[in-house]
Amino acid sequence: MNKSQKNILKASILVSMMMLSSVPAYGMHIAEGMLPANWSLIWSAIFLPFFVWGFLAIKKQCAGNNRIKMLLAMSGAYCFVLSALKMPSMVTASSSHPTGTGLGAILFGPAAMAVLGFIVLLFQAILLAHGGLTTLGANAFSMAVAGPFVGYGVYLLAKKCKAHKNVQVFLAAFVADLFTYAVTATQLALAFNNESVSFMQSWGKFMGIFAMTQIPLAIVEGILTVLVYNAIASL
Amino acid sequence: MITMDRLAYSSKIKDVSPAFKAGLSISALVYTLLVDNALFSIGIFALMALLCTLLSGLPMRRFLKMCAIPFGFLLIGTVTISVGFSPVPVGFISLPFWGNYLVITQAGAILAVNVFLKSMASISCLYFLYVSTPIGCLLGLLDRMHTPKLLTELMMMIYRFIFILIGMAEQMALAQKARLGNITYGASFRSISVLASSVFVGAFQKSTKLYDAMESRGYNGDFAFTGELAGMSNRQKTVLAVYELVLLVTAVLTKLIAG
Amino acid sequence: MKTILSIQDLKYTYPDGTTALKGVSIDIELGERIAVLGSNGSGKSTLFLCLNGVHKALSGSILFDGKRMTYDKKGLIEMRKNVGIVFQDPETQLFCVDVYQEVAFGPHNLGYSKEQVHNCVMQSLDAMDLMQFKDKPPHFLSGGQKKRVSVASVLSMNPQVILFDEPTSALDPIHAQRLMQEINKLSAEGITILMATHDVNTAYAWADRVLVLGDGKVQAAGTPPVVFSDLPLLEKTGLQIPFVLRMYQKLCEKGMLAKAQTPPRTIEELENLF
Amino acid sequence: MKTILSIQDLKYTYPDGTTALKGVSIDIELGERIAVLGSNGSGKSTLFLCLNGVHKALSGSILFDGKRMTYDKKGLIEMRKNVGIVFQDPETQLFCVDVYQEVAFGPHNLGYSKEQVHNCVMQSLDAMDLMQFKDKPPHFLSGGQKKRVSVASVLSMNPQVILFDEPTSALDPIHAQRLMQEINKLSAEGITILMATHDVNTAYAWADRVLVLGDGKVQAAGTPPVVFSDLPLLEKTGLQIPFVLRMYQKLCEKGMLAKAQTPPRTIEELENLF
Repeated sequence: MNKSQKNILKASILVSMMMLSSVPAYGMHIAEGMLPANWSLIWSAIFLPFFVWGFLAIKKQCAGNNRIKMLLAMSGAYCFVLSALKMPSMVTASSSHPTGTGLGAILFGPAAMAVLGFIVLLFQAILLAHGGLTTLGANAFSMAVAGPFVGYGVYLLAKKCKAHKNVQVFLAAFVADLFTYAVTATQLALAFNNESVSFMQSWGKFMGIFAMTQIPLAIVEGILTVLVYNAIASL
Repeated sequence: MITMDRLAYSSKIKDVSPAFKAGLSISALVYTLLVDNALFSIGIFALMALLCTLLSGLPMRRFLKMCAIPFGFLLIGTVTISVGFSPVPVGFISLPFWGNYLVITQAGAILAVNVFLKSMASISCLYFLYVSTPIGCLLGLLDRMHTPKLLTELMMMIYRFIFILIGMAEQMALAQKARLGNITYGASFRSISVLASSVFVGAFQKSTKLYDAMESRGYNGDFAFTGELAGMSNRQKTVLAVYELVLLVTAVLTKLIAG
Repeated sequence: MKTILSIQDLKYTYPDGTTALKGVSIDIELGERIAVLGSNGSGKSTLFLCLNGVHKALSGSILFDGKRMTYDKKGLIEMRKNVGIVFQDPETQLFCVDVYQEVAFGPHNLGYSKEQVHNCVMQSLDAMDLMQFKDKPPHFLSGGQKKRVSVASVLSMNPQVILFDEPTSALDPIHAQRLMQEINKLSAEGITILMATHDVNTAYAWADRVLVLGDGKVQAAGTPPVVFSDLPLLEKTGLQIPFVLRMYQKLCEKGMLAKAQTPPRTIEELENLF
Repeated sequence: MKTILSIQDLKYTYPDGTTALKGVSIDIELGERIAVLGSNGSGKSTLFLCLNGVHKALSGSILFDGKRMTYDKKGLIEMRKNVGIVFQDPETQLFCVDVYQEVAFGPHNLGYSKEQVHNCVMQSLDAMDLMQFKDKPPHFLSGGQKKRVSVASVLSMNPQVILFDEPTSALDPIHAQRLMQEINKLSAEGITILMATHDVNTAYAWADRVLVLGDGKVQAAGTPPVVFSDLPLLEKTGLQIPFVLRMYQKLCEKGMLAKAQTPPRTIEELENLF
């Protein structure tokens, strides 16, 4: 470990102290059946163009090169494993899942992530009962489109500003995480507001829950992503 | 990692037409969403519990255990939904909050319970599909439904690769544990970061070997679904038709009665 | 005897610059059992990948059944149909969703019809006693079962030559023995078999001919008693004398045993001489 | 003799319900060399993981140097410091960016100071002759080198007991022999060694005592000549008689050799009897 990594490690330990160990991590996937039918359809429709775009991009990449197809599949599997890794937590065995969307976007590009993220979400639903089919469109939009795109954008921006590599990567992962959660909160708030609870109030509720549980996690994931990225880059 | 796909292989109906099973599961899921009624949700949940246990042969205990997986985070989500804001204390519970009150009213509670039941019912629909249909058949069904080939190809490969990488990650996690890799929080953190990067490198090293293995058996870019899928018998078609009809009638009746 | 594979001055260099084969020549007869010996890095795996067309030889040629191998689409299909490889680690050989599809992958690539594919798969599953695992994904199988699936997946293409890369290395004795029986059954059916191994005792007992590779070249090729009696060769290539041969030679030397026509190959043959 | 590890009625069941250990009891003396035999699934790997505290035994107890093992933080540090495991597949045992950090991983987690860590690392690298690879990523080393790195990474924690899971399984004879020499060197320095292996010949020649596991239980434990002369046991557990012992017994039986005080353990010892 070099000095900067060491500092990051120290910081991460500090940050983890902030983690509210008593609050069980709120899954960032919207559970099956939670969204009303119309919102399920709307989010699927919003996700679709991104999916098609990613699909065409991948198809072009794979044309005439079978090895790339397999590497993409391996990347998808890696995203799944990354999202299933148990994050260390301060107390007991409670754990939560990093999203890995930021790292995925940096490594494989946001277009590929739209398709790979979709497949990963499908397998998470089938193999782990995380998320679901009717909420696949909504989850895919937040995790496979919004997070990676914004994360990747921040990464490019930070690159342009000549920020330190670690800062670039940290910001990409941190923002990708937060933005994913923010989109999820928005999706829930849009579905659950009425006369007595306005959209803004509802949004405030879901963001409040996320802020409590996910901001520390996003920081941890940001640091983790920097460590992983550096380890990969040094190989 | 214990994944749910293991259950399908001990199902009594694993060789039954996947289209039939998907029909039972998906249509119930769609009606659950459309009807959006607590009693209807409970009915679907009960129906799926029966299908899982009696038809597919899943032990009841196992089914309930599976239902507990999403229970926790569904609860937090639905409790959040139930919370409202009010300038005055109303409802069952009210907590002062920045000059206003966070309240749980009857309407809020009913909405939350509805969402919770609908969600559990939907999850049970998918569980029936998962515990009765091996992944190979599910992917075959997607292929049969004219899913773009590149997508099914990627899915088939990703499914297998997931387990190759999980196997590697689990072995590595054991080796780390054996050298005290999880003894402190800092150590765990370091361990998981080197593990994630190591799995990345391993994934790409393994991919070369796998590609050689594919090529040695004549891979030419065509990674098609080659399995056998059972078709629907006439009896199954009839059963499915009756099932759909019953669902439809029940759904319409529920809607009419509930207004 | 008919030559099934004729390898002439085969050279191969990896993209990273490592020269793995520096001119390998050998003729392989139809139905032969050949043990390929050599330390890690001696070129065994590279040779196997060349023989099946996965690696394109830099120079030299491979003749299958008298026909020179070509690297166009038709030639590659021919080669991969006729020469199958069972890799060392089944974990990185198996990539399909379930056993059936794994075994169907090869025949499907050969462009067979659905029925033909089905027949090929059923035959190989039956031969490898895997029928009950047909629908299972590879990750639910034990090491020995996975190994058998990888053999079945090659067998379903009906190859005339099968290359085994250390087939028993990760298996316990019971499963190793069982696999060797399956391999012998294939051999008895007329399939030519090349087996890379580190185990001189197995090589000595099993092979018709031993091919010793070292430093990308053929160091020796001949019947096991001849190759394993060549002490300077063994010294140079780091191979040990097979136990049975060593015992036999020692006993003869001490006059405790009369020299037999051919040296015994197994411990049972040796004991029968007593 | 001092008992370093005392295992009493150890039971372990995996989360998926498989019972891997059904009551294992054995005492291990300081400095012993124990070969652990048994087919795949007999519980060898599980036993090793229990002895190092990675798996928490369901019931029964493990005493290290007379002290009962506890699963609190201090107890775990004790256990994992004192008992090291060298896993079968170095590929999944090595995960760090370079060899130095790999070897430093254990000592670092023990909370040693920077200098202490450095000393531990340097000593182990030296012992395993790896100094020149210090800064290389483990992924790019050869199989034999990786194996040595995995031994060094355990050695750097200064364990009193090292458990080897099939150390030579993927190595060619030259590297296997070299590794066995390293293991013997550690043994000579007083480290207690348990080695899981499928190779009855190695077990017979090398071990002070052989532990046969089967079906999660101890099927036999004793000196190699005793265990390997127990034909019903060998039959039951699928083990073969070691070559040297079989030959010796046969020769004695035929009257070609006078019975020695103790049966020969290596081929050289056998030949010396002629």
